[in-house]
Amino acid sequence: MADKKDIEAEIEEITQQAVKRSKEELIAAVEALIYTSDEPVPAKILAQVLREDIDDVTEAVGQLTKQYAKRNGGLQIREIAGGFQICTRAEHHEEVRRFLKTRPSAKLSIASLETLAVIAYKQPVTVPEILEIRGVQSASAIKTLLDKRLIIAKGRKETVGRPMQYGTSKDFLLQFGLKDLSELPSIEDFEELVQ
Amino acid sequence: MADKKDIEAEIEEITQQAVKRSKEELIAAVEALIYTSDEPVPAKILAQVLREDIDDVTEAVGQLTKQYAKRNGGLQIREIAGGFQICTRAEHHEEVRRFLKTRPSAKLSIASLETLAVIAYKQPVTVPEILEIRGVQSASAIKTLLDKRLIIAKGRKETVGRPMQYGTSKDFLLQFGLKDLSELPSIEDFEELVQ
Amino acid sequence: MSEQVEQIDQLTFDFYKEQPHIVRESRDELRLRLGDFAGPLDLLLYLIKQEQANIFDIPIARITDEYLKYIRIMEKLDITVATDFLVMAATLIEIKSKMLLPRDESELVGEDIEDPREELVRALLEHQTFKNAAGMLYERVQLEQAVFARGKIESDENNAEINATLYDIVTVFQKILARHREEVQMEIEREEVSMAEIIRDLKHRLTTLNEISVVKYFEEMKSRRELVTAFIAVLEIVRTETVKLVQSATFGDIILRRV
Repeated sequence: MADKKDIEAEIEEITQQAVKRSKEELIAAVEALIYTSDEPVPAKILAQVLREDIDDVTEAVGQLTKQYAKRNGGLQIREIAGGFQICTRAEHHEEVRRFLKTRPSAKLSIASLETLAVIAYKQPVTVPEILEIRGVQSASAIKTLLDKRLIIAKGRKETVGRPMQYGTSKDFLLQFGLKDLSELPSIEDFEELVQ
Repeated sequence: MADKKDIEAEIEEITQQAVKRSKEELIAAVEALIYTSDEPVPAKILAQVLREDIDDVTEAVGQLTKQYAKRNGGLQIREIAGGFQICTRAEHHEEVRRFLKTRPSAKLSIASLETLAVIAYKQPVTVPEILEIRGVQSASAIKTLLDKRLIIAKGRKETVGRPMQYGTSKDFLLQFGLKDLSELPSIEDFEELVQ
Repeated sequence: MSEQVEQIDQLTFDFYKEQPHIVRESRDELRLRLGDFAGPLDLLLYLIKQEQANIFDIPIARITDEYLKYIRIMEKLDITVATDFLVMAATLIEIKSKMLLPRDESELVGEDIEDPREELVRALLEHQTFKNAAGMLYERVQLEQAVFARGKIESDENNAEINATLYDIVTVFQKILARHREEVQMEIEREEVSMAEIIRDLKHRLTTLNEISVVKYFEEMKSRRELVTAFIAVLEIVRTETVKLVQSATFGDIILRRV
């Protein structure tokens, strides 16, 4: 046990020393971590793990993104759901789909999409409030959205009956390709389209 | 239905025509496929999916491998088990290992999740009571939950053997975004949705 | 397999082409197909468009009549939806009657008389706004589906691990409770259904139906105990009666058929 601790301390020390990375090394390290992660990695986490300044890390990610764009290869770096991710470029979608033998996943019904839109813009929002806006019972749509992890329960509203409130999830950002909620166009933009 | 088939045939035809890729395009497509694969991809499969000559594909993979080596980034192309794979470069292994250790602890196995659910709704609750409800031994799940600080010991129950009682922790509230336990959704909250 | 295909067909549509439309079900039966639009506000928007009316000056009497006509056609729609439609019908009738009331001269002097349609117009506009927003979400998802994340790698660990949310905790707890209930039920039902009863029931069904899907029959059983009894009953009936088991394809459904 003691030995193991010694080794760990030693590794720790070596790592501490190794922190002085060149810009290229930092970019390479950032790329390795983004690749390894199974979900988008926030710059803050990258900075913590690499023990680097967050500004340097953000700069490195920016450089990496440019490199990818310039290479014009099969991959791209994206900022999504509050983090960075490597994914394929859209132009390869047919080939990738043929390779993975997947169909585009089952689309959400219009009822679900409408309910999701209400939740996205009015969150946190309760079931009665959704009914009010949509003019239809939306229970099954809400259930679908919960099952697909696109929305999550967000505490109770302090009114009569303390109803559950709902809001969008991280998966929502991921599946709709959003950096964060502020990237959603403002609801007023859609009002202008009305007649 | 016949229409749909016609369209599919047409798409097929167009795709066949579109096969004439430039060298760069082929390299990019190969990269996208290798990236999305769960396991190393043999050149033969790449050639089939891309409808290209296997020699051209092998050549493209070779070019891609060289590009990766020249870039000196965080990733490399490796030939392994008769196929090609993207993976991190050995020099980043220490950083990758450290990164993997920091990953969020909200990930739970089904067994841990079940045990956590029972504890959340029945707290304070003893190990025999959990066994009674789940019908399965839960010792290792309880240990995991204690390690993740999602549950804490809440004194002993004054019955035979004075077994330890467990309840959810402050970390549990934090992780699941609850102000207090009264915000925990009741079964009824969701039952309304299921009908 | 067929179930999966069905699901995809059911869920695949083009957001912008999906419009309410009237289907001729038979010679004298028209039916409004609203698809997923099955809401009263959608129907109203549709009618307003059909009538080429101005949303800010809805010809309420005409629209109400049209609306009620559709309600009658739509009797076949399921109950919950129908309820929402009826509530709207009541609202429309109320607005219509208010509009018919003679206006007090003195009231006209005041600059802003409340229009009985105001609340409805607001609801329609808000609904239309969110429909537009839903269209935006639809487009985003389309774009997003062209982009793929990396395949699984070793460090992803086993996929039994899930990023738990509150919903997971509730549903998991619900399942545990359901499991519990089932076990209790099993206890109670023990001895309740006898082999003789099951065989009698099965014989009766065969005389009326000629054919029984064995899988479906087994699925009806509420407990493991009942299932075992049913299984033995099927074997028994094949042995003693003029009945045989048929399977059309490997792994296909097994049919119990009278000879």
